[in-house]
Amino acid sequence: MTRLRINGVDAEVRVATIAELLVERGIDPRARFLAVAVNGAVVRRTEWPVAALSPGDEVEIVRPLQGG
Amino acid sequence: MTRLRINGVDAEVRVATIAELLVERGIDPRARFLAVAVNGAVVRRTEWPVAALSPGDEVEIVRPLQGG
Amino acid sequence: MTRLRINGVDAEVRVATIAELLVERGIDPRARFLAVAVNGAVVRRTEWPVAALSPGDEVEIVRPLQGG
Amino acid sequence: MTRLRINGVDAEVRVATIAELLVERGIDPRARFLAVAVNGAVVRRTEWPVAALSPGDEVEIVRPLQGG
Amino acid sequence: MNDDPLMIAGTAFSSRLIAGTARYPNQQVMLDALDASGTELVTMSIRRISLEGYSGSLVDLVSGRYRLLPNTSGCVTARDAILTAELAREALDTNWVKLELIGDRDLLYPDVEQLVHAADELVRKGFVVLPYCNEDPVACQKLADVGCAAVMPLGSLIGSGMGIANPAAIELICTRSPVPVVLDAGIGTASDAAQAMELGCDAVMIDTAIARSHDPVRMAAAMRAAIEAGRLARLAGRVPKQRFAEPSSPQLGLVGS
Amino acid sequence: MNDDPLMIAGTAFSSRLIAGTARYPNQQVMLDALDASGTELVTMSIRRISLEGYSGSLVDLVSGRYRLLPNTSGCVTARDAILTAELAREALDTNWVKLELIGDRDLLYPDVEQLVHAADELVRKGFVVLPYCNEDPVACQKLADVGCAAVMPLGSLIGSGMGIANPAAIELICTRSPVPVVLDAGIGTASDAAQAMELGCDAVMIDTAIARSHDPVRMAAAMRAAIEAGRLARLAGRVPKQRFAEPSSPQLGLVGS
Amino acid sequence: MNDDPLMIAGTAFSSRLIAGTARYPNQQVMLDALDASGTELVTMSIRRISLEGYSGSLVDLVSGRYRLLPNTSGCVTARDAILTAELAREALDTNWVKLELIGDRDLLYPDVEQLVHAADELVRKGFVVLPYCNEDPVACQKLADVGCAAVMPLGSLIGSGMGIANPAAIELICTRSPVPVVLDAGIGTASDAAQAMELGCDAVMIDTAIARSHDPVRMAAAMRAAIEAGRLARLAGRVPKQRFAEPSSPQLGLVGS
Amino acid sequence: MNDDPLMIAGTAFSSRLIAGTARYPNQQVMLDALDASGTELVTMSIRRISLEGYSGSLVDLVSGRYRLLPNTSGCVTARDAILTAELAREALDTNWVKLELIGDRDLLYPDVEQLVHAADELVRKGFVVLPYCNEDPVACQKLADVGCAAVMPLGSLIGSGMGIANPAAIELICTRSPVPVVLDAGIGTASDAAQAMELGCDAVMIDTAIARSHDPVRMAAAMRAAIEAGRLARLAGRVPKQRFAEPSSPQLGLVGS
Repeated sequence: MTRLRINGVDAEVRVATIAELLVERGIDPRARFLAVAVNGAVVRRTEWPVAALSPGDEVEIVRPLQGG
Repeated sequence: MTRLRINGVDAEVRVATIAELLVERGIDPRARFLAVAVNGAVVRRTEWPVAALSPGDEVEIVRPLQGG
Repeated sequence: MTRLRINGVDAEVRVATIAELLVERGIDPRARFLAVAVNGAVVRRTEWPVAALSPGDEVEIVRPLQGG
Repeated sequence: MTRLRINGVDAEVRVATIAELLVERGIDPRARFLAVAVNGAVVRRTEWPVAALSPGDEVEIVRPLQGG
Repeated sequence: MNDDPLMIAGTAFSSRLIAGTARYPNQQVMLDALDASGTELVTMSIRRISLEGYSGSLVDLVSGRYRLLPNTSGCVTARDAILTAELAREALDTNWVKLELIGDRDLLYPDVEQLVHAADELVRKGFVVLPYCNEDPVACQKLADVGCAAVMPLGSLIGSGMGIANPAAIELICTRSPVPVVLDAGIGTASDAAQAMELGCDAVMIDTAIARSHDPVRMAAAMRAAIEAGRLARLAGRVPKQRFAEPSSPQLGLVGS
Repeated sequence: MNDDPLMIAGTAFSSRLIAGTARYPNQQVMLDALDASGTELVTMSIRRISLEGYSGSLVDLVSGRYRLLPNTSGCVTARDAILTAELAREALDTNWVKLELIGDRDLLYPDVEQLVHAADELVRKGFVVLPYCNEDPVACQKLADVGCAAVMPLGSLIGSGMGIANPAAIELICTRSPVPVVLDAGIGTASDAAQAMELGCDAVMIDTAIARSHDPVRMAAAMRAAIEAGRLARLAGRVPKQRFAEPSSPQLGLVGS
Repeated sequence: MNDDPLMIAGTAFSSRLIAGTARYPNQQVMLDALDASGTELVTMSIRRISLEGYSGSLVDLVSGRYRLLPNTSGCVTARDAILTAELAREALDTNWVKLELIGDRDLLYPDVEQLVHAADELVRKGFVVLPYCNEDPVACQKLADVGCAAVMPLGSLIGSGMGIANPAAIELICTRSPVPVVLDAGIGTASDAAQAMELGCDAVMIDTAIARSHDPVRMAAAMRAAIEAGRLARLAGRVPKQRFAEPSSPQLGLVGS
Repeated sequence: MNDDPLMIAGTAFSSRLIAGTARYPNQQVMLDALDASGTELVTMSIRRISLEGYSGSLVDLVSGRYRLLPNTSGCVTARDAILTAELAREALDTNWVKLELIGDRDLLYPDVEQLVHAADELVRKGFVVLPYCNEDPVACQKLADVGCAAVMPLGSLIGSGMGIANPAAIELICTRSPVPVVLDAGIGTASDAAQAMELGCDAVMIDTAIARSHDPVRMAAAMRAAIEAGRLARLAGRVPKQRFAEPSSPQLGLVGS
């Protein structure tokens, strides 16, 4: 189990990579218009399958919404 | 009894002059700042004791109020 | 010779009708968009050949111009 | 002779202190409402008789004027 | 009397504020506000005798201290307005009248056409006529031509507090009027009154803006000061407006420059 | 001292007008105008010694009668502004400064970013800082946060006489500012000054509008009255604006109706 | 015909722009501008025969493509205005007339009193009368009462380009008028025309603002678009004005918050 | 592409309207309104994944038809704004960003100081930066100096519908800006948008005024026409404003005169 902070909320997850995290969260990693940052740095989509997550990582998972 | 229209209201009064009418209405004819018109013409204060009223006369009895 | 006031100017003319007056003034009576008034009254185009002019008549001969 | 920059202008003066400089410039050091800075730092009036000037010093000598 | 009096029909006034007497929370506040306003001319209405409250003794209180200007408020016909003016003259012993002739009961907007005729007749009857009109320079000229002692164009709708809705028209009237221009109706706050004077008005008429403010006595003092300020500014000749900046402090001798 | 003093950094002022001393036709007119304005706080600039004219003895004339507020006009860097403030403190023996930091020499518009940093440093050095800023509520908040004694947002460009270009922004700043708001720059005539006070400003700074008017002494009196009028109107609580009319005279008892 | 036609006296117009034909640099520019404006109704004046320039053939050029609206411009008496209208009817074979009755030759301001009488008489004579009037709701009501097909209140002085000097009065007239309201005079640029429509006007009359612009054809297109824009905005129902901010983007889910 | 394209960072746009995608009653109305508006560039926000409604598929619907301009709305620190911009670039595959950095959460007013620093850093990171700023010509110059592709000064508070609160400042910015000026925030109705273009703006950003109107699709068409009208009027060169009247019809040859 890894303790992460995901979108501002603490969570215990059993995943090793961003791709696995998305799946675990019920998000299709192939879905378009997604973006992920770990500890304030964007992780390119191509890195999701390999980018390892460490305990305490702060993860942001975002997508576009309507805006003004 | 004389039928008059006083300040827009019909009335039966037993008076012969404006002065009497004022008294009958409970108005002191010597009170300052009063004015009277009969049938659209002002009757000067000095005429009140003698100015005769005829049936059907339209009488206006006015005084100043606050105004803008 | 008849003394007329034409468009605000006195003139001596040797004409009997409005039609003749227009011709005398170098205006084709068949020209479109003309209108004539004598002494403040419009004379319909159909009357021009017969409408007699009398000494002292005030004649207005007008046509449209640009306007705002 | 000391080479100074006085109020933005280069000058060669034969003075050792601020007080002497003012006198040399025709300014009474006792005059009220004067202020002096050397190399960006204000020199209090009490220091003028002793504050030494070195070659290349940038001196500002100011006083109040009308202002908005 | 100050050195810049307002002249209306040959009468000089030190104060350029004409004050209404209506809509005050109570009579004492009205008296204190009139006092604080510095006014010398107050308006009153003429109404049929009834059993209404305090107003009965109103005249006694103000007639000694202020010149009275009865109005014909509420009249919608020349006939009623003229009769009201004549009754006012009899009741108050003054031939001055603020002539109001309303063409729309909701808007309380003047009926210019009837107004000119009624003004003409009242002038012939010897009245000093101050007509409440709109910001129409032609109407104002006609009112002056028939002999009105002043014109009283509205700033905005009576009691609206919207200020001067058409400053250009008011300024135009002021530059052309042969008689004094008194801004009437619409004043909401002190800067409105100052602006009226700066546009060239000779005086300002105020009722609601003082009487209905939270503190009428203080607002009366504000209006008095504002009218003095606007008049002084007009006489002093303001700086021109320019789209670019101009430094006020000297440009030369900057430290470190 | 009146019962409604302006408080800046613990100092009370009866007058809410801060007056400039520049651009007057001559020194006597300036002195008479300052007197007529009722001001208690006047601004001066700090400039390098030179052989310029009358200004030499200016301070002697005003320093006794008015508190002095030196400015840093013309400075375009924080460094020069801070040094100018320190020289002013030495020359005039006051730690008050009107901080001006210009970001555009044509527009004389403030550089808000540098202004906040310079204000912060001057406050740490013990100055009472009154910064000339723009009508930016966030900038005004930052200036208050670093310890400025007041904020001085512009009405419009310096010397333009365009009045208050953005009343809504000024009002917003006044409703939120933890320190006094002094409207600076752009005042053209008396009604502008009254409006500033009605919007909630605590004081008004005026130079060109008085000094460059046709009659500065009279305009100074106009501004004094206008600021008092606007302040009183603010305190009195104006009537609300409404789009429709409301009669001032009584509705009932109309003659002939 | 679009789905939102302007109806005047039972006649439908797709365009809500009434165009003048005067003051153009030359005739071709005028024709191109009228074309670009999309207008269907153009005004002309009636003048005594003379030897003036291009205007002789003007009617031939426009009469086929546009409905003509002769005016009585320059008339200062009801008598001259009525005769001019009758001559126009004879010359142009139309009973439509833009009734102008000037009370001040400098200001070209309407004489409301005479205007109502002349309009009344022309209506009785069978004319479709569109009177140029001022922003006086009582006068506009009277003009409608005597049977005018529309009212044409001024925005500001003819040819001034000052736009709509009194928007509140124009809006008031629009909310109350039983006949179409055509804003006449004073339009200076496109946003003025859009504003007129947003205030509730049914159409706008423009001459100088197009003819005297640097590029009349382009300005004509601008006015056409502006009037359409203003009309659409009026129909769409604008958002209310509010003094405080409201975010447009979602408030929740901010990154890093 | 029309003959007067808007150029931003080397990209040409036929439409000068930048449209928001928020606050619409529903998605279909939004799509129809975007279509009616003629926009080619629409803004979006970036938010954390959640289970919110329709917005999930929003991008699919608009990304094909419009260039996307992600914003950093809601960010109050440069750090969050920069990260949001980088996430937007990754999610939407665009290096364009509308940079918003709020200094006051109630007013949604920009923090100019942080804004310049964040813009500088984003430009260095290869972004095309369009910053939402205030009507401060010095701040706008700084933003251009650090390499912003345009500046987006506010007309008035976001979502307020108050229009352009300080037209003089906006015009000043337009005359001096080396990069396109896009009026952002405060537009309430069509004439506001036309005015923005007449003042010299290169484009207008609109969200609430369309989305929250009673009929967003029609209002979108209104805004499209208004922006075209204002642009054409600007290019056509309006007539000067003058305080006096000038006749449009010929002066000579009046009937009866």
